[in-house]
Amino acid sequence: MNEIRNKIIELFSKGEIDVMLGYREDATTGALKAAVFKKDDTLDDLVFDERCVQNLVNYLPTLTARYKKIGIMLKGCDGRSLVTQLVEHRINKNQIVAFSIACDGVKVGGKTAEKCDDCAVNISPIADHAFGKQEPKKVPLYARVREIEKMAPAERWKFFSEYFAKCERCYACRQICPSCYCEICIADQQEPKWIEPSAKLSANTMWHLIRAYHLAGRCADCGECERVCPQEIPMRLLNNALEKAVQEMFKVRPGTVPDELPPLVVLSKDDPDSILEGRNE
Amino acid sequence: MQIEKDPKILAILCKWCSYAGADLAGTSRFKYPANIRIVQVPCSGRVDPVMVFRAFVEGYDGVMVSGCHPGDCHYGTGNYHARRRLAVARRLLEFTGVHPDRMHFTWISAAEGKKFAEECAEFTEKLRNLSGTEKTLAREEIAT
Amino acid sequence: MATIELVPKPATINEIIEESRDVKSFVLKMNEDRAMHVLPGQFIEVSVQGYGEATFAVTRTSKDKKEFTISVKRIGHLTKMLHRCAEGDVVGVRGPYGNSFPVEDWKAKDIVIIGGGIGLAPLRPVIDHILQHRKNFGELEIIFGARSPADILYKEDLRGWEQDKSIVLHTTIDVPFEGWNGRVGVVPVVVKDLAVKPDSKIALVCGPPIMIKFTIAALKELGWPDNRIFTTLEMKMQCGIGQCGRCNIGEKFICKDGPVFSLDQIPAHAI
Amino acid sequence: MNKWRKLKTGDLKAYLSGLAEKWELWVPYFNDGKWEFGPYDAGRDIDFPDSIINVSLKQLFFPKRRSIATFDENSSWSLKQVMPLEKPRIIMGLHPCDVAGIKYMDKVFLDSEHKDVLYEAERNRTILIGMACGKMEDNCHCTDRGLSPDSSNGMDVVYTRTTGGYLLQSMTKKGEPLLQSDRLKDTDEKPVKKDWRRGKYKIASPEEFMTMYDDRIWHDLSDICLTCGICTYACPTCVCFLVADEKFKGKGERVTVWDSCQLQSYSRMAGGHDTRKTPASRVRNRTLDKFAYSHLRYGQISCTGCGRCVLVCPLKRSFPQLGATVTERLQKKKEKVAAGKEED
Repeated sequence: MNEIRNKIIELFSKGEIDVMLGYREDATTGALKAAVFKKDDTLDDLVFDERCVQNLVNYLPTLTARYKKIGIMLKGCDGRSLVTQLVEHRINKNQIVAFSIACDGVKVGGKTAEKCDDCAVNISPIADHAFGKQEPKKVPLYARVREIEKMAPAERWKFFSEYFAKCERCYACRQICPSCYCEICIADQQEPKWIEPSAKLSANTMWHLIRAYHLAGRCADCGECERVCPQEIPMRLLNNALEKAVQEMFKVRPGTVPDELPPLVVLSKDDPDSILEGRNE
Repeated sequence: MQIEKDPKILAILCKWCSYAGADLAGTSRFKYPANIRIVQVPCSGRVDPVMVFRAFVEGYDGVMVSGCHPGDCHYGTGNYHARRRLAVARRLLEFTGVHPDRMHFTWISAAEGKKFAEECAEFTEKLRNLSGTEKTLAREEIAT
Repeated sequence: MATIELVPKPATINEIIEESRDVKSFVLKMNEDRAMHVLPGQFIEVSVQGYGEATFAVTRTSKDKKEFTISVKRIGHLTKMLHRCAEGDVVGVRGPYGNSFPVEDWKAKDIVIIGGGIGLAPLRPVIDHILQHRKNFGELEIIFGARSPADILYKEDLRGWEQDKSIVLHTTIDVPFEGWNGRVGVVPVVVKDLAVKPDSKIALVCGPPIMIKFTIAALKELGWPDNRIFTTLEMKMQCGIGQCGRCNIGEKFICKDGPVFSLDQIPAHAI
Repeated sequence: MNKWRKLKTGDLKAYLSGLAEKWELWVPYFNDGKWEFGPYDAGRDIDFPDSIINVSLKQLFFPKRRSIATFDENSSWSLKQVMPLEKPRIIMGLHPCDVAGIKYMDKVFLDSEHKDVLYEAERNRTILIGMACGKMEDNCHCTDRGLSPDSSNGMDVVYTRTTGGYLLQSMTKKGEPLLQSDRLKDTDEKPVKKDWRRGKYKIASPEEFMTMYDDRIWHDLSDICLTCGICTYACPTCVCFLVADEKFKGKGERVTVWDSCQLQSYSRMAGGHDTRKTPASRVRNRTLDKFAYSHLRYGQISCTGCGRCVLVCPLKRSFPQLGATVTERLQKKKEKVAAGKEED
């Protein structure tokens, strides 16, 4: 940790960063919260351990408006998330100083987060300053998605519809996601009203389908949407299913290759027509 | 002709090719089931998967989207975008529980009236022996 | 059986008046044939079945209080549906809600009414009230601003007010248009040019939020005290009965404690 | 004051089944790590949470989606209002902070010129059996909001755990018939009075909070808040709602739906004008509503100190802590003014 602190102090003194986006342990509540460290703040309560779950990339657009140079601490999945934001020109790289810190899994509610079980990218693809080395885990990707794919369609619908029915439409999944940044979200549009405002099964189904679809090929699998959901709806399942589909069809894993355009933005003349028939196994 | 039992199909057809194909099927007296509701869009690239999701949530038994063959889209690249979008939308719908046979994405040119009629009949057949096995994305009845 | 206040009652559109290219006035009458006692400044909630509900100030009521008029500018989802309605269609109405302009305490006072575009709609009932009890009030000065000649509302009323000797009328448009030889300039500027002196007058201001903000600033520059500047705020309202919490300015609800406020009743930061 | 009556743990099931015959009984259940309320089912084992649970009881009185009228889509006007429910029911296992939340909702929906008839029907048909808390969770601070974990105001019957069973006491006429069951024995055993932790989240008076409107602190406080709606949906006194029409296959319904002042679409108007565009203005609006506006409107601040908003906040941004931080800043500003220095 001190190695990181010294680097931050060094960059502050050289004026290479105006603020540092990291995690701080709240003195009174003991909870670990995202925090913006300014030049003369003490860095003793700056923390990086398995409690640092939140993806900080979502704060960058507002901070880049207020400050010129921002340092940010990045786990592997956060780094992927930063790549997606850069390639979509939401922030520009020369305002960002990326601290890539090797991460060996974070804890949610006391146990290791699911996303860390099948994490194959434990350091950020973009790093101005790297700490700790990459330990590539040979991990079977999308294990839970394959389980669900084995079920019959009616079973899958029963599985998902029970969760969709519980959704309260508090939109925490939208607010926490760095890639969900539309000025007027489709859920707030009146004309045409694709999604009705009330929290019932049909409107919730529309919301979750559209949220997952709009992130297809853009989601960096930081898992925040599933973590923040008060009803514990398995949104990562939907995101991973689409990430697996995009991987199989267009050989792209979002956020792993800097400057690689999201697949649904580009077009290619030689996509096989067979992709229109779906998985049909 | 008893519509209620037949599966309800929404067909979103691109104006330049598939809609013209459907017209041709009509004018040359090819028979195809009447329970198909056709929506005309300027190009298959205009088809936003939100429409497909909403169709299933509203209770359609099947959704068919058809545009010009890749390469001769009136606007050049509309169907290339559509191919990617509909492929991803299909994987999402299948994953959440819509039976694969309920979606039919195809290319039909303005000259292929016969092909349009055949594909609609075949699609209806597939849906008919499907109905009852499971519900589409159920939209609960509103309690009166 | 107790009635649910949020459920509107049916009312028929008796007449539709094209006021301008995007504003129509609808003359409504309740189907269950009861009088609607609406005070100047009060509003009602009008719904189109299947599309929702919105807030509209009542801009005129008939002598027998059975018919009441609202002016609707086509700007959103619900107003577009209203503009598609024809005469004889049925819409939902509930209300009237909110307080009203305290016309009773303005006896013998001089009144200045400043309206911007559709903002003249909630002020017109005050003008009607003054004209019906003309001798109870002093001078009446009306400043009405519109974006362009095509956006001028209530053309016959304006003609009537022009001929009325006891009214000083100023009509202005924001930017010059050929074929318009009247006054040109946005309302706040016009108020400054006319240098409307406060002495013991009452000012009423209503219009788009930006117009209210700068007109009030102009009046303050001319020395108007807060307690003699009145405005009616029509922020986003939903229930109209002070329960849905949406239209709050600080601790006040616009639908229950307003929509008419004198400036000293509203926290300064709100405007 | 009525006497306390004792119910042995062994007789709990029989007593509840007795109640369930005449009333629709709602009790708390613990499944997969969370407490939820559900209709009584003799098959499942019954236990009561000693302290705060995630779900506030707002849903049972003011559902997140409540139909107020139905209509036929093809007619031009056929809105017919919905009949309020009348079936008598009991809700058992509420805690003092939940009941305080319901009392605040009474002020919003019942102490108004246009009473909310549906809400009133739900309140009239419900008998509240409240449970005194056994312990205070670390976010609990009802003692700082003029309440206490063993207060019983607003409850029809209060009960608390004791050795070998439960002590029950009826507080209102509505609650009396519930204690007639022969499973209960009179006892002069009294629940032991505990002194509860105080002073964790002290807040200033509503009038002082109002002076903080233009303070710069709101930007710093809101910089890590992502303004989702979780804290408002979990809060027992947040009852903002929107009204919407929904149609399906010719049948339409006008519904009231929960809404949250934290979401961007809450105060966005047709034509694009938005009175609370920035997250700071939304965080300020909710904080002042809880600690100041509610007092000026209804004479009672609308925070019952349950701490549920801290439980559900994904960023662990503690709302009561935010109230305390604003109060500290108020103190500092007062000292500065008192010491004659100019405010920063």
